[in-house]
Amino acid sequence: LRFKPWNKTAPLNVRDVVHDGPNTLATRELTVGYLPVTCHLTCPVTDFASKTTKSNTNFNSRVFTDFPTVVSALEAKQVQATFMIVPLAMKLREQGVPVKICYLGHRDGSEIIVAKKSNIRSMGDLKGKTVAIPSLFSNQNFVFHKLMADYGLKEEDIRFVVLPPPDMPTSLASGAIDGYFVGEPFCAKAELDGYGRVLYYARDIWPNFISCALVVHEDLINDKPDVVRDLVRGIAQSGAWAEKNRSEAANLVAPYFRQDQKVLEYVLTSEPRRVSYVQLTPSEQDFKLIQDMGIGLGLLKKRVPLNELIDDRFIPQDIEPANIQVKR
Amino acid sequence: MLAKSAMERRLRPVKEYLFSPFRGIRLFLSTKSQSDLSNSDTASVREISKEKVTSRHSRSNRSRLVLPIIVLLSLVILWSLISFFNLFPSYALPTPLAVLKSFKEELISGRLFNDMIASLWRVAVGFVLSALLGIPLGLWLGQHLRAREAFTPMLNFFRFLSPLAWIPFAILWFHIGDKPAIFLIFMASFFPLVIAIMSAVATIPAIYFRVAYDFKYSSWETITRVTFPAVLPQIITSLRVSYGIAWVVIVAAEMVGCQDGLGYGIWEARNGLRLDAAVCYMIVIGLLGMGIDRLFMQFTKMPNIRWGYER
Amino acid sequence: MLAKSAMERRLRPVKEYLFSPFRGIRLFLSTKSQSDLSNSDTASVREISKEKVTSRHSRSNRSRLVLPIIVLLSLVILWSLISFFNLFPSYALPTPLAVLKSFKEELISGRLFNDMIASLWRVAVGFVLSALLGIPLGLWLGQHLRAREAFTPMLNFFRFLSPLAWIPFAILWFHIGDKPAIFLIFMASFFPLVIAIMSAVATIPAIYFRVAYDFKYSSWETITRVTFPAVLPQIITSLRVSYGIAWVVIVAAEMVGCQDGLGYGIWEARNGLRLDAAVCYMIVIGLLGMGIDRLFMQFTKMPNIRWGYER
Amino acid sequence: MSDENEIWRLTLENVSHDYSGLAVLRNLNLRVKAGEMVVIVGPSGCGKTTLLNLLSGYIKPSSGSVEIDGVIRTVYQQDGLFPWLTVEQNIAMGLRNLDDKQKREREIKDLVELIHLEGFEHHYPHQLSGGMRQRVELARVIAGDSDILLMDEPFSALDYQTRLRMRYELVRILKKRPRTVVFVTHDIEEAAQLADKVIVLSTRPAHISRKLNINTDRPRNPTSDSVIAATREILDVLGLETPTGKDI
Amino acid sequence: MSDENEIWRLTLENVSHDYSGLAVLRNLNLRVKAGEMVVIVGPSGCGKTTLLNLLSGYIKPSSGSVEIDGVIRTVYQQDGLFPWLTVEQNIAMGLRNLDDKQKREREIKDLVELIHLEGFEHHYPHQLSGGMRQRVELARVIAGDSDILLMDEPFSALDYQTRLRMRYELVRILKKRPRTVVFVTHDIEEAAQLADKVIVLSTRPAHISRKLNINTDRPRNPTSDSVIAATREILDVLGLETPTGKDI
Ligand SMILES: Nc1ncnc2c1ncn2[C@@H]1O[C@H](COP(=O)(O)OP(=O)(O)OP(=O)(O)O)[C@@H](O)[C@H]1O
Ligand SMILES: Nc1ncnc2c1ncn2[C@@H]1O[C@H](COP(=O)(O)OP(=O)(O)OP(=O)(O)O)[C@@H](O)[C@H]1O
Ligand SMILES: [Mg+2]
Ligand SMILES: [Mg+2]
Repeated sequence: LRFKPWNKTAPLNVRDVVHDGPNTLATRELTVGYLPVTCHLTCPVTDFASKTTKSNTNFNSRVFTDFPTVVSALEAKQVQATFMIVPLAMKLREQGVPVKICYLGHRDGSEIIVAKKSNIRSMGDLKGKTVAIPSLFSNQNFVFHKLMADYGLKEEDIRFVVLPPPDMPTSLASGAIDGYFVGEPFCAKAELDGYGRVLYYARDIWPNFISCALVVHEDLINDKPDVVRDLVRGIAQSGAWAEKNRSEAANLVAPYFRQDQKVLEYVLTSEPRRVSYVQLTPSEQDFKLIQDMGIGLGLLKKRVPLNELIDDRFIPQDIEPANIQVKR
Repeated sequence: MLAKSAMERRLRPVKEYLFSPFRGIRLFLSTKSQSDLSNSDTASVREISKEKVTSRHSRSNRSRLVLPIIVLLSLVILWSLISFFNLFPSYALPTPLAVLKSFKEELISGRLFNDMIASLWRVAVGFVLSALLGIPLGLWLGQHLRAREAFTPMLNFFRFLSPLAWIPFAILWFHIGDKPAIFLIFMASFFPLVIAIMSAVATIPAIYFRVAYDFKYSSWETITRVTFPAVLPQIITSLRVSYGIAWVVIVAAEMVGCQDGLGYGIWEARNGLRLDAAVCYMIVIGLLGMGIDRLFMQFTKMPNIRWGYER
Repeated sequence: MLAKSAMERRLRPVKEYLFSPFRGIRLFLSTKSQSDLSNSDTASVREISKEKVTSRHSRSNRSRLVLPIIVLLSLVILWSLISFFNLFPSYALPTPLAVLKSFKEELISGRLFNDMIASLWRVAVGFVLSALLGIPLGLWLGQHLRAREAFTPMLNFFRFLSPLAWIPFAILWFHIGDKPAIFLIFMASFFPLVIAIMSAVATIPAIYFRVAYDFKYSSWETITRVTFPAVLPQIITSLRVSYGIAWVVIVAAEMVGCQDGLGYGIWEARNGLRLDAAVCYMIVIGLLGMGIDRLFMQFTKMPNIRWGYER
Repeated sequence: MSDENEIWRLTLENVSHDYSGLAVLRNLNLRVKAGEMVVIVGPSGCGKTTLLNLLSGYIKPSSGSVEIDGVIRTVYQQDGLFPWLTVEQNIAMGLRNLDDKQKREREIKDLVELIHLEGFEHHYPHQLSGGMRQRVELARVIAGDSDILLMDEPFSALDYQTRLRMRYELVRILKKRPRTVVFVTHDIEEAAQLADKVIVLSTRPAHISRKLNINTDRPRNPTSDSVIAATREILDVLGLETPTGKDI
Repeated sequence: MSDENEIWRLTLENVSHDYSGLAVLRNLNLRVKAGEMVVIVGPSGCGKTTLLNLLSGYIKPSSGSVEIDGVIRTVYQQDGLFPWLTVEQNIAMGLRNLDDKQKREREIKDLVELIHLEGFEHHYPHQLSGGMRQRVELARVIAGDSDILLMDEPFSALDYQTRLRMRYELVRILKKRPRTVVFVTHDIEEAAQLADKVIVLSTRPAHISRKLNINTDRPRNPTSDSVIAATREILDVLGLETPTGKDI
């Protein structure tokens, strides 16, 4: 459809420049959706890996701006695999969109951030404050409510606002909100700019916190199980690589995310508790907890059988780090 | 959340025009009606007023209403048929029934009403602000050639900036909630308004100023008693256009941490994967937009404005 | 003082859009210039053309350019001062230098160019589509009173729907990438265009149709040789307005899974927490918008269109 | 002209016209000879334009019969030139039936010369003065195969001196290219200067209150005796000799 | 009037005017007596409007002196009524200096009666016919303390019969409320019907080619001998007796 005169002359997208070119061995292709957040870091890494290492499938990562758009794209089967917040995937399933969670994207990777100068030291201090969450259907929202219950806070003790993650640091800086709970790198940004401070790491409140998972349309699973297998393996291996080569990973995804490499590097290297890309096998136990909370909040209406939602058949037995070389 | 009395006060005018739908749309963007073959310059007044009366009543109001309703009904029927025969899956196009159901739901919960008030309030404030600043600025620029030349590029530049692009600044400068939404609505409607009023002033027949000079109007009198009434019909038209922009922008404006409003309703519906609710909100937005547009048209009937649409 | 402004006002229309960069703005929404004090009906042609020539050259081009540049420069200086004295923290307002740097960066990587082409392409396709469908529809509706009455409410309803609200449908119906973006641009620009052209047609002096009848024009000839050229000046104006909308909408339109484009650039900059890049993209969007607007103004110089802006 | 004596270009017999209840014309009888110049005057709103519309066949009379023999073209009071066409293209509208391109071009050249507008062929109407525009309109309706010209206050938008000149112009052009003309005007002097026959209409519902033949040669000086005499008579019929403002 | 004989309302001495190089008026000398009606005719573009602007003090002459004695009001060719004001409010513009509200209202009532527009006080200009609008303009400039009326082709946009009536109207109103009038027109018949003194201007750069006194009483019939004679003379001075279309 598009007239692209510049393809021949101008240098290509930075995203393409770091590639060594398409993997000539690959016979299949798949587009995977993601948002430019570190929870989805393995997606562009897999994209990169599939093109620079030997694999049977070429993975193209497609960046989106928000989850509702991702959902629409998934419903329209424009992407058949994508990273997505887990409760939203449950909601989708509940509404009869045949999606399955085949793998996780990461563990942890979220923090509750409060203003640096504020004297909020614990959950209890948040009483009467305004806190931003990325979406009602985010695990952050669920976990936050669990935490409130733990601290004996009532629903009306905290004022919640839904904000697009990129707007959270600015809102905190301007004093519009007192804190927020969201995935990286939107937490690190506030820290680096000097007005935010970590109140809790996600793993402090919820060990092995999950926010996003790899969601795959059932049609793809039925039609091309091999591709899905390749995808899950690719992500697992990318995760293993990123876990070990954190600085390189930051370097690699910066052009994909079009983000400041410094911020990403800070996220990945400053504090190992921030995020991890191993142990990504989804467990029914974790999901049941999430589901319980969703139903408790009234956001999920019915219990989707978890064995229908989770499909862990594609997870490889042993995961080796992907063989990725990043040129400096 | 909003004072009830204020709410009621705001609602009354809306009710008035809800029942006399969509006439006068023909005036949109066109201030002068066509000249016709007969030269009525010399016709006596009795004739003129009689002609006007007849033309006003020459076609029954009812037929004016029937046609649009038929069109709307056939749209709804088409929609029903499409969803009945499942041409699109229901997640791609909610059925009219589902939309109706969610409409009922929102109505009963009182949320829809609350959202309407919230949006109307934001649009009203943003729009009134841009009118309060834009009209005097437009009048001033229209009368000063140099200033006009100096500022039009700037005004034009800002006209092309999407409110979405302003969002980060809106948050930084105005935090979250009503204020940034109002700011975004202001940014979207202010520049087109100033440009339109400025152009309108530049087309005022010079003779009016000449007459004002003859009758020794002071420069303040000239502005308030000549320039302003002379462009009033075009100001109304410009206000309608810029109000239209303000209303369209409500969805973008309510992205920034609003907890209610019709635009927020659409975001929430999308986030909650409720396309039926989204459609319900779209319909409400469209109808309300149309309705308020009709309110503006009431102004064009005021005798000291109407001349601009008659000659 | 009045004498001078009256004279200037009289001289404006012709001069205004020949040389200066942004002047056609006065034409925005107004197609007829004012009548003036002197009755030039009977002036001989030599006089008329002489007057036109002199008025064209009466103010130097340079002064026309200098003022806007001064305004723009002072804006930039103000901005620099604000960031120099740290009135806002740098995360709240990127410095001009940072913006310049990111501009250079985007330029060198070729991404900015790529984004410009992508956005221009989408806007062009969406806009051309809405022109191709909107102009005939507007002409048709303008000439048929009943149809106009029947469809205006519907057109007006859709006019008020934000492209953001259409996004889910755009994706469901047109998938992701260029097509839904084009659809959104189309939806935003189509309805105002149809309404504007429709109103323009309704104001064509009846005499032209009478003459066409006298000279036995067929109905097809009447549409192509009378209706169309008669509203062409207003079509150009309407196209400018609706192009303006299309261009503003680019940011919303490129939310739908586009991988390039200026609007996408803004989203990416926001997601990437790069306010400097966002500002850089905003500036490019504003400037390109202005530039293309000027292109449209070139049409108004075509001799068989210009009459609509002269009399 | 005398040998065409018996050709009746336009014939109105017992014509009446109503606009949905508004009686406008009552029992008009009128015959226009080929080559004749008939001028119609009457109070405003009496139905002069309606009469022309009946003559051109644009509307049908409520009762009575209208017979037309020839191709009819009309000059209107308002500017009827298409502003998006040049002088040449506007004139060419009258030559639409001429297929021969060369012939058409020669004809256009002739007409432009006739109206003294050489050099303005490619100008647009808005670049011309009012008198020039009216001359182009004349050329347009005279072009080609037209037989009958209907003119509805063609000069009333011009100023007096231009109007005076345009009357002479019309006479001159019609000398070169004779046509049957029915001319409506408010200007009694104009009627007296131009007409072979003046038809004075009464107020609405209008009948013919007077038919007046003027037999002097054209062009006529506005202060010549025959013009003054005719003017006086028409003013008298219309009751305008010492009018009061009451019914303006 | 005779006892005001020696009051000169307007005095032009050796006045010349140029517009940035374009010589328009050359060495005009003119004195207008109180109560006199001076009509200025001349070819179009010769500088008649410029002359009025000089008389009203709106522009300063390039050389020479202009003296004005009294309050000046102008009626323009185009509709100068404010369309956003009613008839009454438009007329009240001329009474801005009258502080006494009751007096003002009585005066307005008088003026409305004078122009025969009772019942239309609250109509807006666009609801009136052309002739009615011009009468309102007359009332507006005559109202209050005005001494001198300048009229720049005030009736040229009207049709002939209305024009004819408006001339009588003007005469009648001026009988009731005498004013000094300088009246510009293209219409020679009009000049001859109205003027105490006709000033004929030449083509640009304009000087006065003829001053012509007409001493008959007003109102004058357009076909009366004095009017015809004056018309003939002016036509002669302007070279319009047998004009050709060449220079329209
Ligand atoms: N199409 C129409 N429908 C109804 N009434 C009409 C129509 N055209 C004209 N009339 C009325 O018929 C009467 C005669 O109109 P017409 O235009 O023929 O008069 P006229 O003599 O040409 O007037 P004028 O001197 O103003 O040109 C007027 O009262 C007018 O209002
Ligand atoms: N403000 C102005 N600046 C420059 N030239 C002007 C100005 N006003 C008038 N002129 C020129 O001066 C000449 C005389 O103009 P003026 O309007 O006085 O003539 P006029 O006799 O009133 O013409 P008309 O018969 O068309 O009303 C014309 O050539 C005109 O173009
Ligand atoms: Mg008529
Ligand atoms: Mg003049």
